[in-house]
Amino acid sequence: MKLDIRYFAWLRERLGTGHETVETDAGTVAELIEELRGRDEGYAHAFSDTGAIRAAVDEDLVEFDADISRAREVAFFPPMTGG
Amino acid sequence: MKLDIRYFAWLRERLGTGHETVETDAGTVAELIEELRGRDEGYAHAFSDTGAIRAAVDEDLVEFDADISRAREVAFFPPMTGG
Amino acid sequence: MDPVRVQEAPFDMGAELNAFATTVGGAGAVVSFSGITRDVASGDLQAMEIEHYAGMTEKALERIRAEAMARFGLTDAMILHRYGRLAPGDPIMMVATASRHRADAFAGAEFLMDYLKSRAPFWKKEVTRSGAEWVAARDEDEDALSRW
Amino acid sequence: MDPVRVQEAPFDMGAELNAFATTVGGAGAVVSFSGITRDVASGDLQAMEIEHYAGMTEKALERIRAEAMARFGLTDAMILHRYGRLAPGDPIMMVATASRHRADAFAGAEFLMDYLKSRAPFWKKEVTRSGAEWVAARDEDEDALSRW
Repeated sequence: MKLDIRYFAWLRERLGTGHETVETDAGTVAELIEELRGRDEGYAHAFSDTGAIRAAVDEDLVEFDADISRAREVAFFPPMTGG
Repeated sequence: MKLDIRYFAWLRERLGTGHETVETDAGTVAELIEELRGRDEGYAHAFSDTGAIRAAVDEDLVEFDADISRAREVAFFPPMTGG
Repeated sequence: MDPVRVQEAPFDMGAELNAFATTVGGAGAVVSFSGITRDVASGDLQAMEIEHYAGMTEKALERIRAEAMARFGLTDAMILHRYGRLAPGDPIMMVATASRHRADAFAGAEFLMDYLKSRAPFWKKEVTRSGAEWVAARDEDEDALSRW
Repeated sequence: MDPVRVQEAPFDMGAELNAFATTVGGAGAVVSFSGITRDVASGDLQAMEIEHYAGMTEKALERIRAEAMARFGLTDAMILHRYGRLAPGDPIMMVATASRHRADAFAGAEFLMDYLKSRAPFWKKEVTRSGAEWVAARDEDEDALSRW
């Protein structure tokens, strides 16, 4: 399936992009992360410490075991620092 | 000794005055209250429930056992309701 | 601007907040509390009359402010309280606090309010169509002090 | 006025407080929190850049606001947050709450802040003479959620 992925803050900077569309069969956020890590060293490095990464599926904050089989958009970003 | 006494809120209204100067030898706030109570029925009534009355000596909130032998001014009033 | 003011005149809480916030230097957090004259249960409040003990009032508020500043490491704090006759909807009083992190500014403002409520010599009287009545002190307000 | 706003434009916290306070009806208590861009330890902050996840941001803030309203019985609540490039001293964001009694307005504002800090998709980057650095999340901010 086609999936929009968005990156924010240092994750966006490290990957050099804030948005990409991928073709994937990943069923969960965790599986998607595994897939991305396998792409190249840049992705492997950016996703090396998943404790420092949060995810949202279709604009809702989720845990990594969240189902993405019907998702349109997944976003990855560091812990938030608003306020 | 000469002592200024001030009354506020319903205590002022009940006694019909906000300020008076008395001649007294009371050593503490409690003794002064006893003296005032003995004056007449109006005072006895106004000071009947001392749980509903607070006192200040020279503009500092005090307990009823506070010494007033060197005080210039004693004030009586109900619990405060500012804010 | 005097950080403790007791006045009969109305005040503009927004202007006060802005004036306070410009003086707080390195603080990242500013908390304000405003008390507004509101309708009582009966819903026919015509006015609120506030009596105070001139002389003692500012002394008490300055002491409460100094205690809050020291206790919570505030970079600044202000207290403003009106007396006299207020209309429903009128701001009665305001406190504001500033600190580096938000927890101190929040705690400082709550501390100021708790002490001001039960330790500053103000008394409120509600004027309604059926007469005037002194506002009774709330047990919760006295109890609130025990947490500090 | 929309009770949740995410904007690049500066705002006037005093004007916001006044606008909020006029709409709160029977509430007697209004609490505000304002966050201000401040110098970091190094003291040479030139700008703060705030990135956010457009689309998710307002949704997240609306949910946090609704939760605070219900939980603390607030009569009203507002959240305003800027993004983009801010100068030191600029207001970053503001929340305000209104309730009949002060404890709810204080608790509601603290709740809004705690959730906004750790659950709303904003990221701050500090620009100093020596470069630019993303602000690290504070453990205290995550921990603060556990009290609710």
